[in-house]
Amino acid sequence: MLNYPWLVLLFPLVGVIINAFVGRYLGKRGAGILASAMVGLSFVGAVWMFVELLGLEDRVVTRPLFDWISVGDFNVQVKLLIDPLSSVMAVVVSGVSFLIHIYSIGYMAHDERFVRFFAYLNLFVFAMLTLVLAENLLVTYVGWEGVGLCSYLLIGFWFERKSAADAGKKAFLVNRVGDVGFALGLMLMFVTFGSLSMSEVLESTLAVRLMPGVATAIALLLFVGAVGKSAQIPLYVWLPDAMEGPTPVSALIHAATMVTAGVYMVARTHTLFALSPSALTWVAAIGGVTAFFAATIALTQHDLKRVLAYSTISQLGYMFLGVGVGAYAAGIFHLTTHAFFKALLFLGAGSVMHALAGELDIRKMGGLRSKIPVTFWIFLIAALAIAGFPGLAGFFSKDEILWQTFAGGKTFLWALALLTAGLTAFYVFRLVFMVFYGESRVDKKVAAHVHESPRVMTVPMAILAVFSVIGGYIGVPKILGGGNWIEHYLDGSLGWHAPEAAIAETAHASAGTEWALLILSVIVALAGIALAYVFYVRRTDLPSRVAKSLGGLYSLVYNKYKVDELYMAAIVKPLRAIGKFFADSVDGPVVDGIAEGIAALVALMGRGLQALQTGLARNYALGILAGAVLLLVYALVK
Amino acid sequence: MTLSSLHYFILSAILFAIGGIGVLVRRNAIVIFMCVEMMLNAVNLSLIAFARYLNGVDGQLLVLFVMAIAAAEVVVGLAILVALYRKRPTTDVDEMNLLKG
Amino acid sequence: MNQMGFPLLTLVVWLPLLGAVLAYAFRREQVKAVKTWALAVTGITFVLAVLLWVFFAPTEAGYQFVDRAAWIPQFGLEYALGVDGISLFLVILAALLFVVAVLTSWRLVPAEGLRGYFALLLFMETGVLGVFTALDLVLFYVFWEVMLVPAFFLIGRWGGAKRVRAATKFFIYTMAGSALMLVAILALGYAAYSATGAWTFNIADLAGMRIPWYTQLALFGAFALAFAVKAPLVPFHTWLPDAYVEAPTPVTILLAGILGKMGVYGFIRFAIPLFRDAAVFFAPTIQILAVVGVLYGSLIALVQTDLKRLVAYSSLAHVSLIVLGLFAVNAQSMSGAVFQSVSHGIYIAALFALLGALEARKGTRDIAAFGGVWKAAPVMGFFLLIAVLASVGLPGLNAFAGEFVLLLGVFKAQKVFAVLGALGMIFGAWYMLTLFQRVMQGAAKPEALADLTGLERVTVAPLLLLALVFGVQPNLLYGIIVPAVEAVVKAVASR
Amino acid sequence: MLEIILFACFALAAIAGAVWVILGKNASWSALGLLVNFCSLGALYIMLNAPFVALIQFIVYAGAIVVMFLFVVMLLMVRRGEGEDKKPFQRYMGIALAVLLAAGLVYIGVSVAMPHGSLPATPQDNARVLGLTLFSEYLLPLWMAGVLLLIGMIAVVMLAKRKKEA
Amino acid sequence: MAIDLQVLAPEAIILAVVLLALLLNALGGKRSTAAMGWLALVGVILAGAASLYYWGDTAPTFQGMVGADGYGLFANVVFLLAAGLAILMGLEAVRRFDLPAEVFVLILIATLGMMLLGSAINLVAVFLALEILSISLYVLTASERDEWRSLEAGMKYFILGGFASGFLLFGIAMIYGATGTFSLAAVGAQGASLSALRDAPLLAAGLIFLLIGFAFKVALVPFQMWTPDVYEGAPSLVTAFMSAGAKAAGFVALIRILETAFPYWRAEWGLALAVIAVLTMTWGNMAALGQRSVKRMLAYSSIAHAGYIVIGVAVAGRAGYASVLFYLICYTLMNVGAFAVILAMGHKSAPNEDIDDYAGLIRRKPGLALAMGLFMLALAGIPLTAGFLAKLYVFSAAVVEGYAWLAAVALVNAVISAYYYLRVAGRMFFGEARANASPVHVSAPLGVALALTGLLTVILGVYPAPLLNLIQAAIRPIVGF
Repeated sequence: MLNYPWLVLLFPLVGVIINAFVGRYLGKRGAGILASAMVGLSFVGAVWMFVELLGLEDRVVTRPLFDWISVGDFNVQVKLLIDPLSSVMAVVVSGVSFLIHIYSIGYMAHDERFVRFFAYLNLFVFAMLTLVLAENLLVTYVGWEGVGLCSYLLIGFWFERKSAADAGKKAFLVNRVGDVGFALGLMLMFVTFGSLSMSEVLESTLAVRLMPGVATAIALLLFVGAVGKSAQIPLYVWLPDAMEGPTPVSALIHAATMVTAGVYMVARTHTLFALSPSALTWVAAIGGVTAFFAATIALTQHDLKRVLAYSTISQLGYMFLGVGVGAYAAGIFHLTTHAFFKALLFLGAGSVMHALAGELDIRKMGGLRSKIPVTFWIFLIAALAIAGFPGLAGFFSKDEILWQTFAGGKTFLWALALLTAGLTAFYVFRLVFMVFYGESRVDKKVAAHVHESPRVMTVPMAILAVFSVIGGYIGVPKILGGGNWIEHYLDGSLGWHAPEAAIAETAHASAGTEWALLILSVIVALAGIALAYVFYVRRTDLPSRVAKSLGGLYSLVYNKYKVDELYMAAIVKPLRAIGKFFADSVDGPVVDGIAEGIAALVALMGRGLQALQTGLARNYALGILAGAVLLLVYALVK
Repeated sequence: MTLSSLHYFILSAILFAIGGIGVLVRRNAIVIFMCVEMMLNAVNLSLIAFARYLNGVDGQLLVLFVMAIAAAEVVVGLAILVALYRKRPTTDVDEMNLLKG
Repeated sequence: MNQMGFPLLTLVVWLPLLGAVLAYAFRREQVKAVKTWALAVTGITFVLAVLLWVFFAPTEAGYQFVDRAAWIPQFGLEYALGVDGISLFLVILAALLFVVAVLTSWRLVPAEGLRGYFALLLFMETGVLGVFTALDLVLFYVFWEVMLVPAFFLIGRWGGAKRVRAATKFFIYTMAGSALMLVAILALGYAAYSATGAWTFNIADLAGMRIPWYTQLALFGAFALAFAVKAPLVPFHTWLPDAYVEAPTPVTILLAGILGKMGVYGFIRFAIPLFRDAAVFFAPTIQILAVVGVLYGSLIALVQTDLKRLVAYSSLAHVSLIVLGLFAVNAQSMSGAVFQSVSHGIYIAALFALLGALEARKGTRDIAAFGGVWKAAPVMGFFLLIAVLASVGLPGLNAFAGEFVLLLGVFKAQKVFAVLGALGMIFGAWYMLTLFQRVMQGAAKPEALADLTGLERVTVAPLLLLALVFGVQPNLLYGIIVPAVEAVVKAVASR
Repeated sequence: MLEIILFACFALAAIAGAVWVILGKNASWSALGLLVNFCSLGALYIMLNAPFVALIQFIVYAGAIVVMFLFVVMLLMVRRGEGEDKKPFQRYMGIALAVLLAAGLVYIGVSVAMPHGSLPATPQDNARVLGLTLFSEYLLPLWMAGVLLLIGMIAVVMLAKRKKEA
Repeated sequence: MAIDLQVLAPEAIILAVVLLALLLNALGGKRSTAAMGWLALVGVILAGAASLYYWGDTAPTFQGMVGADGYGLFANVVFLLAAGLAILMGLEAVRRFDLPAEVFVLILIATLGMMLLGSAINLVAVFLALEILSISLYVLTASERDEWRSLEAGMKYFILGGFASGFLLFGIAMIYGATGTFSLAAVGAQGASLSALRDAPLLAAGLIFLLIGFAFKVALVPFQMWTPDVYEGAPSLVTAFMSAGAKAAGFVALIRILETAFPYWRAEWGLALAVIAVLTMTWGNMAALGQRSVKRMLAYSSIAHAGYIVIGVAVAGRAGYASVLFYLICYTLMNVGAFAVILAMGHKSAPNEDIDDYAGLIRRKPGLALAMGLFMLALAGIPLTAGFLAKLYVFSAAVVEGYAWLAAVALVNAVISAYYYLRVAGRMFFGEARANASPVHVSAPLGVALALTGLLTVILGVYPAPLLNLIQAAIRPIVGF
């Protein structure tokens, strides 16, 4: 399989083509199965590659496909790179995608644009795998924008709803801002290194001593791209709105895969980031602050999927925190586990919505534990995983990041991340309790039809649940007796240039400290869960009282810090106003006015000349006489 | 002081200018014709004077031709005037201003 | 004689004119036959143009398929045609877009005056193809100017409500722009005459000439003005929205797709290589205009309420970007610019064809009148989506392969311009997606619009396919464009 | 000296006649001024040794042309004066420019050496010399003058004849 | 002195035809009109043939008055072309507009004047030829004798023409006074050592006054003001003839006089004419912008074209003069063609000259509309028409002789002119015809004239090389070999 890695890309592409052109003849079932099968084949291929790679000594394999762009010294080859990092990503992406495809067969069963949905999903998988497997960063960029496109299409899938169409456009545009940063980073990279090939850049970064400013500039420009795609401050605003899309999309694209592309990209180019400590600090800081910031918003929201969206932003912040402190493997580890449990949370939410005819407001839920038990259990597992309940996937990965942050000396960020861990446990269990416990606040009409989801939905969820539980064991830290397998495996990709500082700190920190921190984070997580229990099961009057006592602060957080409004007022409206001004007051009156004015002036002069043409012969004779005098003067002076 | 062509030339220029003024200020077409004739005559004077003081005869010959031309011209002019007068009884050239602008 | 031993290029250029004349061999009532005839002529021309590509020797520098003959020896005027890597694809694009224009005209044009319509269209094709192939400056000017005539009549007769005004403005504005160019051409010919004692306007002979500094500035200015109006560059663009909006859709396709490229082509073929010092001297000025054009056009496009006007301003922004690339004068920026000229021609044609279809169905260009069209017309929505995506520079479609390389080249030379130009990519996405949203998405209006007819699909689909093919395999074009561009770059560098 | 006095007299008469023409209240008055002007010039021609031309001047100009003017004046019965000139600008500008023109010509005249050859002309031969030159060197112009008169004839026939239908 | 009548063969043919036609008119009365027209046409063709036949390397002169050199003979062809086209158009139009049969005779006489003017090498002959031309044009202008505007135009033309002739004659007198001769060559020889104008003020003043006379004839600012009124008032047939022919004769003679008698002041009159050129084309074009009457618009346009042509005179030199000759031919074709359309549109007492009368002409008379469109484009100087190459030639001459700025001004002017030419084209092709539009009849001779001018306009615009060879040969007698 390593010899034919393009097959992994080909399968979903075939799915796209078939579904786009002849999908409507296949029928819903056929189209769904075809799409899922294609992704399944892709998954098989990815796993196969992964296994093959394990058996190799040198775990970096490149396979050129074709020359893409050659202009002078600018040459871009479409080449696939299979190394530990990309192979893990490929497996995760195709695997989660496969499950969600299957889930979607059930979830989207009643949608009129069923076939189109699967075509989009396949296209997404194709683009995402391109992003992951690309050797050349420009090809990565192709996948990068490709997933953005699919995100746009899928968010706006129900385009009849203005909010959905708006959200899709917003996602694309905000991502575009990041993408332009990415593109400029690539340009600077090319100007600096003369290539956009990963391996060549890697060699250059290892060999060349750069002006630190240049490395920082490249790294930060690339990071702008990552911030856009991975919804970090200040470009996170599109992700909550992206929940307008169908829930499987939220699960796949806006939780498990696409949004993690930023983290992947930073990890991919880590040698470059490693050249610039200040850039790394920025990454870590933005990650940490975003994690906390988004978590606070998640505390207050009533929309089930939006809470999860802010949670995603928050968790992505963790990942950036991880890569920002040089713990690239930890970042990727968390990325992997997060893919499982966050996807699962979304699918669970989808299942809830499925049961409640699309209801999303958690204030109109409650007491569903008994009505949809499978969903409840699955959701609970995912919640525990994200909350960092010991032994579950999230516990290991999150803790690794916390530890590395602390070890890297970023104590403030560590504290913030720890606090966020508590908040995470709180808001996630706030969901669990408000949705599944207590009195039913469901609409009467809806309540009558509450039902468990079909098997086509629950089975993929169950599988994901399993991974949410066991996914963490690929990275069990040494102190818990594990070998931290994933870190070692990823060393093949990420071990090139680990920052000296981080390694040094890690070496010095004692095992005792690590244990202490471990226990502390468990306590924080459990405290969060307990507090949520108190607030939403025991003393259900507490939340509103707390909210009231916090007053303005609460409403600020509840209104998402009014960032959307700020952007609207500071960027969108002024730009539109400038456009309006240009269109109404500059282009017509001034620019065209000058052109038309010249024409009018000429016409006016013509009318003046016409006025001289009085029709009187003697006037004309006067003209002749005047001309004669002038010419005579000319003769006398010349 | 003896006369030379200069004196005649000056007289000629003055008469030419007076004829010109006539064309510019008079409105009676017939008078304008007369003024045009005066201008030609003024030039004739110059020509004859030059011929005399250059001791040539070409100038005089040209004057003869000018006279022929003047005759033909006046005939044509008066014919047009008469034709116009038939359409509208006026000789005021300022009233002939239908064409303008 | 050329490598074919056969005047293929001459045939390509003049065949449409012949077709125009012969269109009158049909009777007035033979509507269908006239249409078919026009399609056949443009189609054959296109095939012949593609043959140029087939027989083009990519490794050889300089002009190929050169046809030369004395024309007016008294003035040193030559009939000289030829193509190189820069013009080859513009020729093919032009030939293609005329086929598209004929197909777009199929239903649009009333039977009355049909022969005249297609005759003018074919006449225009000869003019356009001549512009891209003429190697003699005066011949170039002849094609350049004469092309205005059919455009004027096509817009004025078959355009929208304010068509006569728009047609006149277009004609006068463009002619005003190129008036001084003729003087410059003559001055250039005279300079060659003074230097060598023989009149010539052949660019190959003129290109190597040393021209005094101030003369260069003046001549470059005259040429640049002509091209800046045609392209157009801010602030010479105000004829553009009127003309694009008022022209009948097929003509809008041609105006936006290929006529604007004539300005771009003029810069790279004439203004830059002939007056290298002046080009370098003026480059920052023109680049600033271009950057202003990118941002200004984008911002205005953002608030337009008229379908065609929006795309017209977007075209301003896109073409400004191309000019920005030209004047960074390096292999990437210029190759990217040429590539992008072709690719812009492709997707803008598709865009206008689709907008034309929308306008024809609804009878208005007001964006607010549309909404939710995608629901009833999935194919149209899908096509428009691809065209929009190509326009916003989505990788994998052609514009990206042009824009990225172009911006990369600009970035190499002047980072600030590249950054500002890249802002255009954000704005571009903004207004194009807004357009798409307001037309295709949202709640459907009560009366459902019919989906694209088979003919319309056949018209637009090849363009979109090309957008994809050139996006995935841009080297098809770059392989031929780059050597030609590098020759220009080298010439400028060695000035 | 006598020559000068005679010149002065006729010159003044010519100017007076010219001014009379342009000041004349109506066309018939002007015609009389024109007659004075023409005759004075004729006299000057004699002084300039051009008796034949002078003769023609008296016969053709003073005779035929002035009479023709008078004839047309009578024919059209134009009695009316012109009334006030509504265009003072035209008048003053015209006079000023004409004066300037004359002044310029005079300036030119005095600033160059004008022909002043003093060879005795031969008035006795005048007509003979003219005739000889006319029919040799100036044969073509003579023919052309004939054509001119032909035009005059055609013009009168064409313009003056009433249309049959009318 | 031997009399070499051969020299005057073309002129003699014309004169003979004139007399024959008059005889015919006297004998045949009203019915003879058409016969006179055909006779005149035959005369024109014969005279043209004679001109070409006698074109050789020798340049005999007639008594030192006219010279039958290649230049004059070539010019004859231009005048005869204008006359022939006018007569062709007139064959039917005289009836439609109820013009007197004498029109044909007068056109022939005017042509005779032009031919003599173009060949004249003596100022006496120049003056007489000019007067023959002028006076016959006065009469022709007034020839629609039951139309007030025709008579008014004739009257204005007459008064101003007489006024301008006075200047011309005074100029001749001063030249005579300064040099003692009327012979152009002798004047040139006498002044050969002069440099500045003020070195010989009398001669200079003579030159200036002479220029005024010609500037009036070819309508240069500020001596052009008669043009719009006269062109509009005159019967279209006559306007076509005089706008092309008289202009051509004036320029042809002007070049010969300037180049033979005043070559030493080339820079001086060149500059004056250059300034006049700028004023003339600008005035003509700007004033034409606001016209509603197509005919009057063309009158202004003819002023503008005089401005372009005079560039060729101003810049002088081989290229300059050759360009003038080429321009004159092209202008004759396209302008006469345009007037032919105007003629076709009009009727007695319904001239239909307003631009709105042309609205929708493409639907009523497609052929006529196409022809008019072609002429408009040609006049605007659009490539592939004679108008473009004519301009190109003049402007390239300007560039060659160091007058690039003049070419630039002229091209800006050409842009202005495009506006009003296009307006006509636009109205014809885009406008809606009036409901009560009067019918348009294109008679066979008029059609032939249209086809001829149209075809030649295109042919000269595409492949003028043979004609250019002729022209370059034709100017050799003027500028030397």
